[in-house]
Amino acid sequence: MNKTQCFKAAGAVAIVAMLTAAGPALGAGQSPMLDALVQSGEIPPLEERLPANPLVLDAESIGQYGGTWRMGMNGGGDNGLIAKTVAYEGLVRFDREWQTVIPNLAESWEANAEATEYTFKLREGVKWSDGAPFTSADIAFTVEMYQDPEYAASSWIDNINNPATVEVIDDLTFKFKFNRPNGMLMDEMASVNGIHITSLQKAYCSQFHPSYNENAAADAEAAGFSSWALHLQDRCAWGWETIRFANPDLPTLYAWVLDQPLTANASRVTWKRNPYYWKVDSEGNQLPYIDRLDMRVSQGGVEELTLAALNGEIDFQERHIATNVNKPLFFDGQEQGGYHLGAVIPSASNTLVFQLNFSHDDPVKRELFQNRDFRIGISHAIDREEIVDLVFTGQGEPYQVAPRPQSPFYDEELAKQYTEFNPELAIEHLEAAGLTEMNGDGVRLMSDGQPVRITVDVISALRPEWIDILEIMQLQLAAVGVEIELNNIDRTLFYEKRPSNDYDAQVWAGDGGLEVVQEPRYYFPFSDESVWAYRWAQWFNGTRPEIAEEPADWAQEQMELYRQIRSSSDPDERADLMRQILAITKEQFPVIGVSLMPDSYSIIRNNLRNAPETMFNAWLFPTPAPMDPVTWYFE
Amino acid sequence: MPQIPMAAEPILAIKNMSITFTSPDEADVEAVRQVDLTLTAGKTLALVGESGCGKSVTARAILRLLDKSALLPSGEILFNHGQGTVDIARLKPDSLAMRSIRGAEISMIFQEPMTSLSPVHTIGDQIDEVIVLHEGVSPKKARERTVHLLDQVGISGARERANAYPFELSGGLRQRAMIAMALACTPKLLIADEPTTALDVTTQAQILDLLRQLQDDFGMAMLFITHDLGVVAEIADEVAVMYLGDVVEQGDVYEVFRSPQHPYTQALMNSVPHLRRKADRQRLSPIKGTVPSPKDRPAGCAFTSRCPYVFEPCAGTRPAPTEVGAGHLARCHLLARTKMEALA
Amino acid sequence: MAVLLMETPVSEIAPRRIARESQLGLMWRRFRQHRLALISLWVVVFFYAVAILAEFLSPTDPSAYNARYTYAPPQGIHFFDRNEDGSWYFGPFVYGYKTEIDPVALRRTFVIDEEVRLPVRFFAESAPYRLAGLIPMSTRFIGLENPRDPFYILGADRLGRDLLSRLIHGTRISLSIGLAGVTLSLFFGIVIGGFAGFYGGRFDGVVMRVVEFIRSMPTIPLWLGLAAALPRDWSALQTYFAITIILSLIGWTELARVVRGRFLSLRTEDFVTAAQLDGASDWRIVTRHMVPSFTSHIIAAATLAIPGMILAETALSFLGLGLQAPIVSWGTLLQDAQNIRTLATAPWLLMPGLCVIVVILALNFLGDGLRDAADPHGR
Amino acid sequence: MVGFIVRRFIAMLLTLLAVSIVAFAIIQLPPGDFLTSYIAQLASTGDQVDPRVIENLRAQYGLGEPFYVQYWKWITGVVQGNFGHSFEWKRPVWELIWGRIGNSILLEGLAVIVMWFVALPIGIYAAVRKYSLGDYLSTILGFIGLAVPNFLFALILMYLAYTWFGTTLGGLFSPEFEMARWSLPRVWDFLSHAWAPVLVLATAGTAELIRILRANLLDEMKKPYVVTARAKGLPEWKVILKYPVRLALNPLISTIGWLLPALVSGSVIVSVVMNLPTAGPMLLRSLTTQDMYLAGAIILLLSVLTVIGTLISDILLALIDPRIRYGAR
Repeated sequence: MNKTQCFKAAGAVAIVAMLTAAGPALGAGQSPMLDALVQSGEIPPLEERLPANPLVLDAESIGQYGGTWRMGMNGGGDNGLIAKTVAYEGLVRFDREWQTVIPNLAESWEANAEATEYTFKLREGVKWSDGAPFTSADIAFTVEMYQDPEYAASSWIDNINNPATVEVIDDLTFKFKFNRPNGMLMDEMASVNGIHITSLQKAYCSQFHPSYNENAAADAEAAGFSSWALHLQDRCAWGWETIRFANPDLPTLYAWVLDQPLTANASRVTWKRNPYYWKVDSEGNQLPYIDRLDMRVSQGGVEELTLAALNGEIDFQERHIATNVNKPLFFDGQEQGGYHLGAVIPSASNTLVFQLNFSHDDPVKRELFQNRDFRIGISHAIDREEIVDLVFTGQGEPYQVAPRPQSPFYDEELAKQYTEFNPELAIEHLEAAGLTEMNGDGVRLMSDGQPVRITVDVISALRPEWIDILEIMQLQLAAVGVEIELNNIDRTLFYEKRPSNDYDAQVWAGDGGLEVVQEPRYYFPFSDESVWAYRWAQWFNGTRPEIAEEPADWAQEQMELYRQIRSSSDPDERADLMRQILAITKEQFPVIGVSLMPDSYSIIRNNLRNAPETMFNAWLFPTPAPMDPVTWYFE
Repeated sequence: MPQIPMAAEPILAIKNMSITFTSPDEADVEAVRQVDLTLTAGKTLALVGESGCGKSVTARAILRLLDKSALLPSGEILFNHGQGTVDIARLKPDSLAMRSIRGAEISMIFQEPMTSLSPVHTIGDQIDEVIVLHEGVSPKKARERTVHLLDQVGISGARERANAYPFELSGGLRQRAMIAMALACTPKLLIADEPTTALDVTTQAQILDLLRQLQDDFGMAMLFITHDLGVVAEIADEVAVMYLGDVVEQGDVYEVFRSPQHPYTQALMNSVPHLRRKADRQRLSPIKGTVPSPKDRPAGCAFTSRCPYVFEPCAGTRPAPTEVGAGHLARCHLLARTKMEALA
Repeated sequence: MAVLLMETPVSEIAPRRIARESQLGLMWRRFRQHRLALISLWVVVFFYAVAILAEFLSPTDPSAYNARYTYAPPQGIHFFDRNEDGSWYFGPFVYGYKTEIDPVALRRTFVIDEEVRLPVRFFAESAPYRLAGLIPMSTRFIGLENPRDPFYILGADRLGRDLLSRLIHGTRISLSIGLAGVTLSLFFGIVIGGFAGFYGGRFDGVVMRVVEFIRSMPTIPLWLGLAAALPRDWSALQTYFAITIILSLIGWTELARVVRGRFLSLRTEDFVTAAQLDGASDWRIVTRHMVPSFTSHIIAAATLAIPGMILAETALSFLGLGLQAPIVSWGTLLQDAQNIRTLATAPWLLMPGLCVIVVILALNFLGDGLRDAADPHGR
Repeated sequence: MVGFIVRRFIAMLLTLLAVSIVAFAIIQLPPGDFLTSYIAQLASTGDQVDPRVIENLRAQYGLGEPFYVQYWKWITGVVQGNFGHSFEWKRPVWELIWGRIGNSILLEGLAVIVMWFVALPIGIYAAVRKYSLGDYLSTILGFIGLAVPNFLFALILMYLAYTWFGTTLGGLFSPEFEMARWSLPRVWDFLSHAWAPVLVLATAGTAELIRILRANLLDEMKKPYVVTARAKGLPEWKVILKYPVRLALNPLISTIGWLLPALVSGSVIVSVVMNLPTAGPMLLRSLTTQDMYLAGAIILLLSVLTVIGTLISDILLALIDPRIRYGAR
């Protein structure tokens, strides 16, 4: 045990001591909803339910118990909302500024210098929602399940390149071991993906696995499942998977437990407080303040949800309804609906990333798309001011795919290079790329005499503004002799076209504006989402060796730098390495951005306290959960 | 104007009745012009004429069953229901007074027994309904009456047949059922609108027999509408011949058949074949030309366009009825001229 | 009683006109008496004319956007105005806009600026285009003197595109999809229904079972399934034709029923028997004798089938499974408009809905009129 | 009568068999399968799926077998009441859909009842008072009902309810009644929510019904038996109701058969807009995620519903029309 840990443990003891000393005057209260349950003996008194050193959350103000937080889900598959509100309870978490990793269920941890071994110490006395203690055995069981191929889960735990193994030291101490350095583990664990590891209780879930229960197969059949694996997946789904929230019997560590589960038929999903929740406010009152959650499930259209929000039937939400288009509507409806608008800063850097396929099957197009001058030419041909004005009502600014101004990696040159609208310059670059000839329709000809015609795949269902932007770009690019054709397709096909290499270009939003290190898909060929260099990314990840292609030298250099990031456990060193990667990105200019993703807004009921007036919006940093909704309350 | 002789107290007297059809798009059409008819208890008046001559319209006017587009601009339909006389022409078609006459005092049977009976109700139901409606008896009692009536009109196995649907019966039986329905409330007047036209010859004879016999039993007056002179000869006491809305000749059936006075009646008689040896047969003399539309009817005599004797006044002036025998009237200028010549 | 001696000869009573008129001619005469149907005919003709002349009639290019006029309200078209000196101005014109951006609420506010009068020119010059993709032209029906001035008679959409122009181009797609679908249905309906009705018997039985079966399928799930199955990488044109075929897959059954019914009743008619006795081939009997005798019914039935096709197209687009942007159809325009924001702040974008209603109404009335005219004695 | 029903029933079974094949073919048509869309879904949130996991899932779900094998497995299961597993929800399909199908039947049933209640008097009025102001008005209203797209009507209704009354229409129950047992207050709560979708659903159908009823009635009123009835001395309303209306209803009853498919189709769209937990939105989602057993079961059951509807209307028709019952025509 090192010094920090000792200090932390001592601090916790001190708090507990203070609480016991101060008695009821200092709070140490619980929701009136639980009083009766304690009296009837259904649950033990508060002291026995809370851990020895509960996690203390400082909020703006001490709240009062009660109330229901109403929000809305879009369709039955919207597990994301739950992940972002209820289920963000990993071993560690991010602070509110998304800067550092702080304790959550684990009260301390340490890593070896090679970043291959991580030792965690769990908070003592934390209980599952059924009252059973949360121990290292649950962690070991979860790792075992994830690595069982019959259990269809997928996470960093069973990452085929670097799977985790676990060594249990005692009830509260365990060690993750990796074959290769895993310097970014803590960031991963603090992200939304960190909740996988705390999602299965051994006592409950082991009954469905034949290693622990020889009747598992028979039980599964009796329950109507064709295999124990399906039964296990149904009862004990992983992480934040949709069906996880369909089983109210599954013990969890969340602040609220399922009341009406998320079934295919649910028209609302409701939650009530977990009597064993292990966080308290600064006065020692058990959190959360809000007794219940009510998530209405819309059946595929968000219009009803929009009306509900306008009508004051939503307490806090930004997901689904806070669109650009709806802003005037919500702005005008504030008085009638009794809510106001909070600021939301997106994590994405860009509204649209134009990705040309560097590994195109046609050698002429491959060469052209890899030509930096061609991309610069296109970039200069886009009148970004006009797009910002038109599609985003002036919100945002011309921007490339680069870290957002709020990010420590912000680099003005990277963000702003080639964003100037300058058709002459564009033509100059296009001609430098060898596009000097034109056909009768004013379209430039490639080296094989074919006109430059780029088919752009887009999913308008996901973000309707993409079509708008592309329609404008279509006209702007036509003016410099480049023809793009819009191909509005469905999501499945969009993904299927990547491995089959059946695309000229695809567009997506610019992830990685804030989560620069975790999500560098546009800075170098990092993952399957690096559509511009899909086959290079396969080379980097080794997932589909049959289609992998050796990347250009500069990309290989970036990959090497990223490997170093992964093997470093020093945050400063990692940041420095990342800056080197970004410098190469700036030089190579692989993808074309349009404009900075404009700020969004949240809808906050006027009587809701402690809710953030400003927050980030990201998936890895699953807001609003890191803003501690357990400390919010109704006045 | 000569008075129609009254043999006995008439049940129904139609006086000077005209029927006009209106249409929003076209000019009004006078389908029936100033008709006078009288019906007496126990007697049968046959109304004869080609299709479209207005005979059915006249019959329906008596029960006020015509469409809203049909107006009765003039004339009276005086009905003697025992406690005095009521002018049916002045009644509202859907008034209680009119409805209490329909089916109870005056009833009607129709040409097509198949379509004139509801296909989805049993015969019994449809007959019961009249009895219950007019006599207020219980449905059970009504059914007893129905069975009796069916029996009376010669339907064997009446009790079972009462539960039959029209399509399960032959044409003759259906018509018998119609008759039973019409007679259910022992009406004073029975209007038979071509009741035998759709039937085969044997059945036709049976139905006529039945009607004659029932008239004897019930003593009602009967208005019998037909285009078949043979049927007229068999059943009628009096006859009225209609042509294009006009009653051109009317009177005792023997009188009219023996010496038809109107050229149309004469032509009609000539168009009926008589049984002769083949060598003696003469060619039938059909009436030349076709019946014009009521729209194209001249202001004068309706028969003008086809009359072999047409002369100056025919087209412009309507001939007045001329009495040519006892109760035998005809509307023809020829008759008026001979009369005038005789006077002159 | 006076006898009037008439000098004039007996007026000849006009014999009934027995002029031989073709069935279509007869139908037309009867049809003209249906006032509502006649008006509807003109409405339908108008819309189809708009569809054909789309490029010429639309004031601007349907995809021409203008950042300054997103969600600009309709200008309307005015004819009279008082000049500053008090004299009157005559002639079509529109007013300009005064705009402001509200950065907090994220919107532009528009005020119609009655100071600025922009006269509307007929046969205005424009960038060259090809009418219906064929005839090169460079004038449009209406336009402003300065093409850069805002011209939004029916308002603008979220990108500042002219709704009227989009509506006009959408008319072409939506109406032609209805027509194409019906043509296809008609082809199947006549061939299949015709043979079933002509030969009767077992073939007829099988066909009628198939028709009943298809009609018992709920259409939307069927369409959804088929539309979801369309290859997603098909071009707009391919999708367009595929949707047409999908729509007519169900449409043909109704027409087949009508055709079969007519055939069955015609088969026993004397003129067909006569032709058969004359030794005419089946094909000749069908094409020369039978089909012409019920063309009118087919026209009526086909007219009544178009509205269903148009509504189906809008419904599929609404569910995101039919035509998709950037194709402009009434369905995709309505898909753009089907949100609360539009209802609340830009209701003019519901105009395509009005067009759908008007055309469906007109087609229904027209079809009813045609049916009555084709078969005056009921069905 | 029994023979008639048996004959119809056998025909229905054959139709159902055909429907099942078509339903299965439809859900097999789109390229790829549930797993490809599932992987796409995961990939977009930044997850990579281990290929071994995919292989396992494919085997667990029985994907990748030939069409006829999959169909045979499916249909034999369906006959035994096992509709297969939903990939997305990892639950037996039947468990997922019965509530939804129930809601669909409830809503559509209500819509049918409303349609008849509204269409009957209006249709009769329009026929009896032919060419009157009321006739024209009902005809025009009816046609408009026919012409307004369902989703537009639903959306406008919801918006007007919000702006005028400050209420949100949508859903079928208030939160407190969501999971409650059926009781009088729950029925009331249901009705207070259901009126709007029922109104939207019934509009188009009512228009159609009025048109058919009016036309049929006009035809029937020309028939001689109506004159017979009048000649009996019956009051006019009784004449109309007992005779021509009764006969005009016959063809109308046979329309239930095709009314249902139209209603089912309409309810899909209305449910999406008005947020109703019926089978429609679930079908839409299962089609897009290629959750094929779920989609197949819904298509099959909705088709069964319409086929049964046809059967019911055939039987009803035979009951009220003796000509059909006794095989005469």
